[in-house]
Amino acid sequence: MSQGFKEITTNGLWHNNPALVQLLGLCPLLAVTSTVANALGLGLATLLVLVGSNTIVSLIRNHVSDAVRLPVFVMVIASFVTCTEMLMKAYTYELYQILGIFVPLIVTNCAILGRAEGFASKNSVGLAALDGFMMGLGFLLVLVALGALRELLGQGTLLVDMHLLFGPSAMNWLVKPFGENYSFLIFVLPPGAFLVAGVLIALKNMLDNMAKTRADSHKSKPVKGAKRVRTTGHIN
Amino acid sequence: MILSSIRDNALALALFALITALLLSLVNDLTDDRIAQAERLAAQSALLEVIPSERHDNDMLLDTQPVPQQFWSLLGLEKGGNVHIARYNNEPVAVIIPTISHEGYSGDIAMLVGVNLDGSVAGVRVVKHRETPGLGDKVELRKNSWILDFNGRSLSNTPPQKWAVKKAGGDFDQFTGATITPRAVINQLVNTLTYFDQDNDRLFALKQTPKTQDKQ
Amino acid sequence: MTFKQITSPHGHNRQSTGRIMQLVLIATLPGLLVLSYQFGWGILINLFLAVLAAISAEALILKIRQRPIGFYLQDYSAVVTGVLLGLSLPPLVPWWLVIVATVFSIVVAKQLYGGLGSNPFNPAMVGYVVVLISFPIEMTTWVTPVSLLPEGVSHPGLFESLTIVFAGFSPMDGVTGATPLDLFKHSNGLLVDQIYQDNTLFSSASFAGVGWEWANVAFLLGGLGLLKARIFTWHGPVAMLVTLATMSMLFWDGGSSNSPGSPLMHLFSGASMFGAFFIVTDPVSSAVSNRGRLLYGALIGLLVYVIRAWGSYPDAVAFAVLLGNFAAPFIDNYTVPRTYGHNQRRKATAKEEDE
Amino acid sequence: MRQLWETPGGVHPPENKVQSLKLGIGHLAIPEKLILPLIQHIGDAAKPCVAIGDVVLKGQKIASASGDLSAPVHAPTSGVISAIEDRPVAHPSGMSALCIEIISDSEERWIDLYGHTDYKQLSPQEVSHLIADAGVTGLGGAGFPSAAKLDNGRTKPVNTLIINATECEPYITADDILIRERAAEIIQGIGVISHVLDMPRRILIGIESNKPEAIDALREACKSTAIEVVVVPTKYPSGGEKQLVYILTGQEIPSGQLPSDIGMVCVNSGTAFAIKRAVIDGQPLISRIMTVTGDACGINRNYEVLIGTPVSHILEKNKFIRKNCSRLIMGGPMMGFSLSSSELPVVKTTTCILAPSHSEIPEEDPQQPCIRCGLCAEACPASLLPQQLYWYAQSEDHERLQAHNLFDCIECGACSYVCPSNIPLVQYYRSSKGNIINSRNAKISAAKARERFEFRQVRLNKAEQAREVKREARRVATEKAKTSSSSAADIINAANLRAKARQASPDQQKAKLERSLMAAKMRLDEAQERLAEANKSGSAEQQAQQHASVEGARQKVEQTKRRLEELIR
Amino acid sequence: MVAGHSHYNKRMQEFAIILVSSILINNYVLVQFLGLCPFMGVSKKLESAIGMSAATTFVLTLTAMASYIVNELILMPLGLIYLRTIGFILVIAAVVQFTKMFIEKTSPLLYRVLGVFLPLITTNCAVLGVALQNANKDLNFMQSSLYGFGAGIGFSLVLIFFSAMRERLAAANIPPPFEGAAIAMITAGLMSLAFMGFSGLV
Amino acid sequence: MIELLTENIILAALVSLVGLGVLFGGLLGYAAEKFKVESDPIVEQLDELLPQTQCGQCGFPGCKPYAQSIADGDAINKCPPGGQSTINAIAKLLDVAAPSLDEEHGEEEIRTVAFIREDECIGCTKCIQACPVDAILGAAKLMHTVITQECTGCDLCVEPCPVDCIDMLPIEEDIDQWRWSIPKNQHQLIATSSSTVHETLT
Ligand SMILES: Cc1cc2nc3c(=O)[nH]c(=O)nc-3n(C[C@@H](O)[C@H](O)[C@H](O)COP(=O)(O)O)c2cc1C
Ligand SMILES: Cc1cc2nc3c(=O)[nH]c(=O)nc-3n(C[C@H](O)[C@H](O)[C@H](O)COP(=O)(O)O)c2cc1C
Ligand SMILES: Cc1cc2nc3c(=O)[nH]c(=O)nc-3n(C[C@H](O)[C@H](O)[C@H](O)COP(=O)(O)O)c2cc1C
Ligand SMILES: Cc1cc2nc3c(=O)[nH]c(=O)nc-3n(C[C@H](O)[C@H](O)[C@H](O)CO)c2cc1C
Ligand code: SF4
Ligand code: SF4
Ligand code: SF4
Ligand code: SF4
Ligand code: FES
Repeated sequence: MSQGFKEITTNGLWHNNPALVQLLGLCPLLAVTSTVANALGLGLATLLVLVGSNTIVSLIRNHVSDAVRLPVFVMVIASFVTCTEMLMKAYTYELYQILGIFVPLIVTNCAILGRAEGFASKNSVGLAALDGFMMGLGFLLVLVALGALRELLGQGTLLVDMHLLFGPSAMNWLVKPFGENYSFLIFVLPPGAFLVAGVLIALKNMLDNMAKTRADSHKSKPVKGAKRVRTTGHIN
Repeated sequence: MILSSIRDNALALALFALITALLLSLVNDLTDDRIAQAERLAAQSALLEVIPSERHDNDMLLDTQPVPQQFWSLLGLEKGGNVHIARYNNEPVAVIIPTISHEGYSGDIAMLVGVNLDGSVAGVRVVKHRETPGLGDKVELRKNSWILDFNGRSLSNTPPQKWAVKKAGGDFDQFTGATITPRAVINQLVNTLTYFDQDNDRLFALKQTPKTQDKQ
Repeated sequence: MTFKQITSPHGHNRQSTGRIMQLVLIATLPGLLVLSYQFGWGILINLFLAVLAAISAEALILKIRQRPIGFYLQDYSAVVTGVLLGLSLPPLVPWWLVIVATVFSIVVAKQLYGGLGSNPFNPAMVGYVVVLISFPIEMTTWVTPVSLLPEGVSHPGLFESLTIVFAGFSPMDGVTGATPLDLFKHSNGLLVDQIYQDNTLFSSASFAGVGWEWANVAFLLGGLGLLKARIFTWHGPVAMLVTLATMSMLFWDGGSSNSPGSPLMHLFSGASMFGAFFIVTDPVSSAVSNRGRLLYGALIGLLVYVIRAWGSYPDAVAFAVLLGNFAAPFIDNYTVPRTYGHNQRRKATAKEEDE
Repeated sequence: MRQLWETPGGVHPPENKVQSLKLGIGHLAIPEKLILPLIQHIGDAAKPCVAIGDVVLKGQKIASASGDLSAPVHAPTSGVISAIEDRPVAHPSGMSALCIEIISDSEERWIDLYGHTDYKQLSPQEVSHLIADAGVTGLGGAGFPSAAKLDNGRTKPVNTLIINATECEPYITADDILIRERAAEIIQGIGVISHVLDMPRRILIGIESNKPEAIDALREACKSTAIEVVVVPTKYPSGGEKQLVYILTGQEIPSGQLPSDIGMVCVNSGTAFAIKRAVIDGQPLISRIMTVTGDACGINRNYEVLIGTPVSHILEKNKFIRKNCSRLIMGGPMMGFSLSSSELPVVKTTTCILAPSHSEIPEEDPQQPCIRCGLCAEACPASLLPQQLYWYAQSEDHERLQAHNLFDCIECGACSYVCPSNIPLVQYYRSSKGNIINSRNAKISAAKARERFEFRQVRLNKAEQAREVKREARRVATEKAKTSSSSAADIINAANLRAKARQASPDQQKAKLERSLMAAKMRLDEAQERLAEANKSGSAEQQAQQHASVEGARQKVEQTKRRLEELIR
Repeated sequence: MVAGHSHYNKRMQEFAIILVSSILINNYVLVQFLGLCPFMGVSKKLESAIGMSAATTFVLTLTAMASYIVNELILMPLGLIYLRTIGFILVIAAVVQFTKMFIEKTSPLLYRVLGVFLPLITTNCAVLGVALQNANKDLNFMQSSLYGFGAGIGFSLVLIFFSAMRERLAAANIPPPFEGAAIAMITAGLMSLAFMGFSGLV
Repeated sequence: MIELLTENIILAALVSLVGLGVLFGGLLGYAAEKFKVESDPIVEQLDELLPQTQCGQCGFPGCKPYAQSIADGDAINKCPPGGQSTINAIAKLLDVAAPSLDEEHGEEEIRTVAFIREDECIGCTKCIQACPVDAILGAAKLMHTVITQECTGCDLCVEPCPVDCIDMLPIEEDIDQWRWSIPKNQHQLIATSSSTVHETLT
C-alpha cells in the first residue's frame, strides 16, 4: 500500500486531486472562491486540518476498533477544525466572518475524512502527514486558481482584501489589470463559480489527454492476455 | 457479548472524547480573550464608521437607549432597536439611530444614521440590503462614495423638497439606471431626522452610562 | 444488376430543419417591425450584431471541433438564436454586451453540450440572463416608445444610434425610461388606477403599456402563423398563457395598491407573447410529449407570474424559461404517453417486469 | 354506417397508385429459371423433399413444412430441379439462404388438382390442413403461415374476422386490382376462412377510401352475405393489423398479445383469395398478384407472377432502364426493403417491385441532429415518442428503451418520413430491438453456463471428497494387511477389501444418482416449457409430441428418484 | 403574500415563507453551496438520486431537531458554544446511525434502496450546515425543524431534476474534455443562474 | 450539579463530551453486534452482469470470484469476453465512469465455439477436464464432441489437447441471427466539408 514520495505528491497535486478529480470538498471550493484572499484563507485552514488529522489518525490507527473507527476519526477532525476556528477567530476575525460557516464545515469536507479512511488509517505517520500535506496543497492550489480566475473575471482585480490575511501591508498588493470600472458580475455570483470550476476541470482533462497521447506514442503495448489464469485447475 | 461490545466501544469513544474535550478547552482558554476582543471590535467598527473614535470617548456599544415604541414605524423597525449615544467627556455629542427602509427595490435596506447634536447628519452606513448587484448596491461604501454626500445635511440646511434625487429636483445624485434605491435611502433619512427632532431632548437628557474602557 | 441498399422508409416529406428555422425567422417579422417602429434603430442594430456574432461563434466552434461548417450552419439554428436574443435585448445597449450575450448562448449554452439538439437550456435565454445579471445598468434601461417621446425629441437616427452603440455614448435624456412592468413593479403602494393615470406609458395605452401591447400582438400573430404551419403544437404556449392569465386573475385584487396587475397587462406586456410563442416553443429545451409540454408551459406561466409579482425581476420570462428547462427532463420521465396496447401510461423509469 | 375509430398519428404520403391501375392484371412469360427460397414465411424453413435432377410438375410439393410455424413450398411450374443450395435471397441483410432452383420446361404440366367445392362438409381441421398443405402464408405482410393463424384462432373463441384490404402503402395496387377483378373469389375465400373459424359473429372488410372501384366491386359481391364492407379514411398506416383492428372495432390488441387474444383474426384480402384457390380449386400457392411500378419502369401494372421468378425477369419485360433507377425496392416505399441485386427471386410476401427514378425518390439528405421537434411523435400511430427512443438508442440505454415501449413500435416508418432532420429512426429501432434481443439471449445462456459451471464445481468437490475417503480406506486396508500375518487368506482378504474400496462407494453412487436426478429434472422443466409454448401457439400434432416428451422426462425423474431412495435405504 | 388575519394564519404564513426561502431562494445546493459532493456524485442515475434525496431529507429534518435540542439543552446553558461543531457532528453521526438501524429494522426493502447512501450523509455539508445556521440564527424548535425539512426538500428537488438532466446528457455529443464532471458543473452553473430568478421573492 | 458545571467550563466540556461519547459509543457497539453479518447483494448483481464464459482471462478462476473482487474494489475493465458493454453495465450499476477494456487481459473478440475434428481425436479426455461448463461429450478412448449450444467459447480446452484437434470457430451469423446495425451517425464522422457528407452516404 505504501507509496513513494513522488507518487504521493503527484497524486495530491494532480492525478487524484481532491477538487478536480475526486470532486470532494466542492462546497468550500465554490462558496469561498470569489477572491484569492478568501480562497487562500480557507485553503490554509483546510491544509492545516488535513495534515493534523492525517497524522493523528495514522498514530492511533492500530488502537481503535472497527465499530468506533469512524466516529473517532470524525472526532479527531472536528477537534482540529474547532482549534483552527478558534485561532482564526482570535487572529483573523474579519476573514473568519467572511468565510462564515465554511470554517466549521471543514469537518464535513469529504476529502478529509476520505484521506483519513483511505490513506492515513493504512500508512505510517510520515507518509500520512505527507499525504495530508500534498492533498491539502492540491486543494489549496485549486481554490486559489479558482479564486484568482473569478476575482479577475468578475471584478477585474487580483489580490483584493489580502490585508485580512497578511496585515495592512498587503493593502497595496491589489492590481487592477482591466482598469477601474471593469465588472462582470456573473463570475462573482454563484453561477460563475460552477462555470469556472467546470472549465478548470475540462482544462485538466485536456492536458491529461494531451499527455496521454504523447505517452502512448512512446509506450510499448502491454502484452495482451498476460494475466489469464486457468479456471479448471490442473489437468492430468 | 453485546454488553461487552457496548462497554468497550463506549469506553474507547469516551476516552477520545475526554482527550478532545481537554484539548479544546485548553485552546479555548488560551484564545477566548482575544476572541472576545475581536468580536467587540467588529461590533464597534460599524458604529465607529459612523462616528469616528476621535469624536467620542465612551463605549457606544454599551451606552444605549431603546427607541420608544411610538417611533418604531417611523424608523421602519418591527422589533424596536437601540439608539447608541456618543459622548465626549460625558457630554453627548451625537447619536446613532438604527433605521430600516421598506422601499428598496428588492427588500429592506437597513442603515445606521449618525446624527449630531445640531440635527445634522454625522454619517450614514447601509448595514444590510438586497438591492440588485451592480445597480442598487452602490449604497455600500465599498462600491461607491455616494453615501458620504449626506454628511452635514440637516432638515434645516436642506429644505424638504431638496431631500430628493436630482431627477426629481432634489440635491442628491441618483445612480445610473436606479433611482428607487437612492430614493428609499433619502426618504428614510428624512424620517430618521424627523424622529431625531422629536426625540432628541429625551435622548440627550438621559444620564450617561458608566464609562468603560473603549479605545485601545 | 446491383443496387444500392438503403433502409426504409424510402422517401420523405421534404420538410427540413433549416426550413423550420426559416419559418420561425419569418414569423418574427411582424414583431420585429412593430418593435423597430416603436423603439428605433437600436432593435435592428442589436439583431444584426447578434446574428453576426452567433454565426461567427458557431463557425468558430465547429472549426475547433473539426466539423463541417457549411453543413451545420445551414440548419439556421444559430441565426434563430441570434435573432431571438437580439429581439430581447434593450435597444441601444453597447455592442460588446450583445457580443457577450451571444457568445454565452452559442458557446456555453449550446456548443459545449454538443451543438444543435443537445442543449438542455434555451441558449438565447441563457445569454440574456447572463448579461442581465452581469450588466444590470445597461440591461434595465429601455428606450421610450415613439408615441411617448416628448415634443421635438425623436429616436436617434441610424448614424447616431451606431455611435451610441459603438462609441459608448449614453442616449440623451428623455429617450430612455422604464418598461411598463418595471414601472408597475416599483410603483408599489399606489393603486393601479393611480399608476395608470400617473404614467403616460399606461395612460395613453389601451391595455398594457404603449408600444408593448402592439409588439405583443404582433408576436402573437407570428406565433399563430407558426402554430398553423404546425411548427409546434399548441400545448406549450397555451398552457403558459392560460396559467399566467389565471394567476393574474386570482391575485388581481381589483386594482388595490397590492395588486400585481391585471391579466390583460400580464398577457400583453413584457415578453409574454414573445416568450409563449418563440421561447417556450423551443423544441430542443422543452419537454417532449404533449402532456409534458402542457406541464412545462404551465410551470413557466406560473413562474413568470410568481417572479413578476413577488420577485425582483419585472419581466420574468427568461428566468421562468430556464427554470422550466431545468424541470423538463424530469417532466419527460413521468409524461410518457400511453402507447397502443397498454392500459396505463408508463413511467420512463419503470423497469421491465421480466428483468 | 359502422362507427369508426381514429388512430393517432399517421401520414399522407403521395399515393402514386393510378399509374399501375391503368391496365388490368397481366401475365408474364415463364422465366427459364425459378429460385425458391425455403423460408418465405415467419417460422422455421421448409425441408426439401426432392433431389437435384428430379423432374417436377407444376404444383408439386418440393419442400415440406418442418418445425414450428413452417409452410411447404410448391413448384410454380414444371421442370427439372437444377440446384439445392444457398442463394442470395430477398432479405434486408442481403444474405443467402437455402433455395431450390427449377429449370422450367415451359410446358406447365400440372399435377392433378383436387378441389373441395363442398368444403363445408369437411371439418374445420381438415380444411385448415388443406390450407397448410397448399403452402398458404399471409400475403399482406409478415408471411405468417395462414393455417397456423386460423388454427390458433380456433383454439380461442373468435368473434370477428377482419379482412385487410386497406393497402395503405403508396404505389401498391395489388389488392386493389385483385378485388376489382376477382371479388367473388375473395368472398368465397372468406367463406372458407369463416368455416375454419367456426363462423365468427361478424366479418368486416376494411378498405381505404381511395379505392372506389374496388369498394363497389366488393359491395356488389357481398350483397347477399353478412359480410360488411367498411370504408376507412385513407391514412398510412391504417393497414397495420393493430391499427385496422382499432379503426374497425375500437379495441386495442394488448401489447405483446395477438389479435386472437381479443377474439379477432386479421387476414389480408390476397390471402383470402389464395385460400379460396387452395381449398376450392386445390391449387397450392405458386403465384401471386404483384405491382410493378416506379418511373424507372416503362410499364406500370400488376401481374400474376410465379413465386420464384427473378426480379430481373420482371424488370426486363417492363422496359426497365437501369440508369434512371435510384434504388430497387421490394414492397412499398414505406416498409419495403431495397434489393442489392435484381437476380433475387420474388417470394410469397412480395407485394410490389418498385423501381423509382432519381427524381421520384431522391438520395437521402444527410442526417442532421434531432431537434426534438416532435413531428415524429405526432406521426406515430402507436403513440410512442420516437425522439426519445432515438435518444436512448444512441446511448444504448436498454432499460429506458423498453420503458418507452420500444417493442410496440410497428416499424411503419411514419416517423422517419416526417423527420425534418432526415434521421433514419426506424433503423435505430430495429437495431436496438436486435441488440436487446441479443442481450436477453446472452443473459439466458450466461445463466445456463453459470449453472453448469457451479454444478461442475460441486461435482468436482464431491469427487475429490470421495477420492479422499477411498484413499483412506485403501490405506487402512493395506495397513491391516501389513500388520496382520501374511497368510494367504489374509492376502485374499486384503485384496477383497481393496477391491471393495475401489468399487464405487455408496457416497459416490449417491452423488451420481443425484447428478442424474438433477439433469432429469432440468430436462423435465425444459420439456414442460416447450409444451406450454406448443399449447400456446403450436399445432395439435406438436402439442401431442411435446406432451409425450414431458411424460418421458417425468418417468425418468421418477425412476431416478426411486433408485436414489433405494440407495439411501 | 396573502394577508393573514388570525394568529394561526400568521403562523402558517411564516412557515410558508421559511419553506419557500429554504427550498427556492436560498436553495442549499445552488445558492448556498452546501451538499455539493453528493449533488455531483449521486446524480448520474435518477433512481439513486431519488434514494439519496429521501434519505437526506429525513436525516436533515431529524438533525435539525436533534441539534436544536443539544444546543439548547446542553451547549448553551453550559456556555460551550465552542463545542458546537464537534457536538453537532456527533449528533449527526448518531442520527445517521439511528436512521440506518431504524430503517433496517422496520423496512428491509427500503433499506436495500437507501442503505448505501446513508453513510455518505454524515459528510454532507448541508446537514452540518443546517445545524450551524439554525444555531447562529437563534431559531425556535419549530423553525429549526422547518428549515431542516425545507433544506432537505430543496436539496432533493435540485438533485432529482439534475439527475434527470444528466441522464439526458448521456447521449449528447459533448466535446471530450467536457464530458462527465465538467459539463455537470456547467449545467449546475446554468441551473444556479436560473435560480437567481427567485432572488427577492420574499 | 448544574451550577458546578456552569461555573467550571472545562469540567462542563469534559462531562458533556464524554457523555456524548459514552452514549454514542454504546449505540455503535450495540449496532456493531446487532447487525454484524451482512451479505453483499452487489456480488450477485455483478455476477449477473458478467458473461459467465468462465475463461479466467480476468485473472480469477471464474466469473464469480471476479465479481467478488470488483465488489471489493477491483477494476471493472478486466473481462474481455464481456467487452465494453459489460463494462458499461457494471459502471452503471456501481455509478462510476466506464473505463475501456484493460488490454493486458485480452481483447474483445467475436464469439467462437470449440469444434473437435473428430477423426483426429484420440479420446484422451483432457478437454473434458478442461471444460468449465461440461460442454464436451465423450468417454475415454472414444471420440469427443462439443455441444455447441453449451460451449461458451472460453478456449480452455484447446491448449490441453495433445493432438491439437480442437479449433475455435467463429459463430457464423445466419439469416436468422442477423440484426440491423445502428446507422452510421454521419454528422459525427465527417471531417470538414459538406461535399464529403454525400460521399460518406453512398
Ligand atoms: C432586474 C432589475 C433590477 C433592478 N434593480 C434595481 C435596484 O436595485 N435599485 C433600483 O433603484 N432600481 C432597480 N431596478 C429598476 C430600475 O432599472 C428602474 O427602472 C429605475 O430605478 C427607474 O429609474 P429611472 O426613474 O431612472 O428611470 C431594477 C430593474 C430591473 C429590471
Ligand atoms: C411469432 C409470431 C407468432 C404469431 N402467432 C400468431 C397466432 O398464434 N395467431 C394469429 O392469429 N396470429 C399470429 N401471429 C401473426 C400476427 O398476429 C400477424 O398477423 C402477423 O405477424 C402478420 O403481421 P404483419 O402485421 O406484420 O403483417 C404471429 C406472429 C408472430 C410474429
Ligand atoms: C405499417 C404496416 C402497414 C401494413 N399495411 C398493410 C396493408 O396495407 N394491407 C395488408 O393487407 N396488410 C398490411 N400490413 C400487414 C398487416 O398488419 C397484417 O399483417 C396482415 O393484414 C395480416 O394478414 P396476412 O397474414 O394475411 O398477411 C401492414 C403492416 C404494417 C406493420
Ligand atoms: C419554434 C422554435 C423556437 C425556437 N426558440 C428558440 C429560442 O427560444 N432560443 C434559442 O436559442 N433557439 C430557439 N430556436 C432555435 C433552436 O431550436 C435552438 O437554437 C436550439 O436550442 C439550439 O440547439 C427555436 C426553434 C424553433 C423551431
Ligand atoms: S421528427 Fe426528427 S428531429 Fe423531430 S423530434 Fe422526431 S427525430 Fe427529432
Ligand atoms: S416506426 Fe415505430 S416509432 Fe416510428 S412511427 Fe412507426 S410505430 Fe411509431
Ligand atoms: S474474463 Fe470475464 S468471462 Fe472470463 S472468467 Fe473472467 S469474468 Fe468470466
Ligand atoms: S468446449 Fe472448450 S471452448 Fe467450449 S466451453 Fe468447453 S472448454 Fe470452453
Ligand atoms: S464539501 Fe460539502 S458535501 Fe462535500
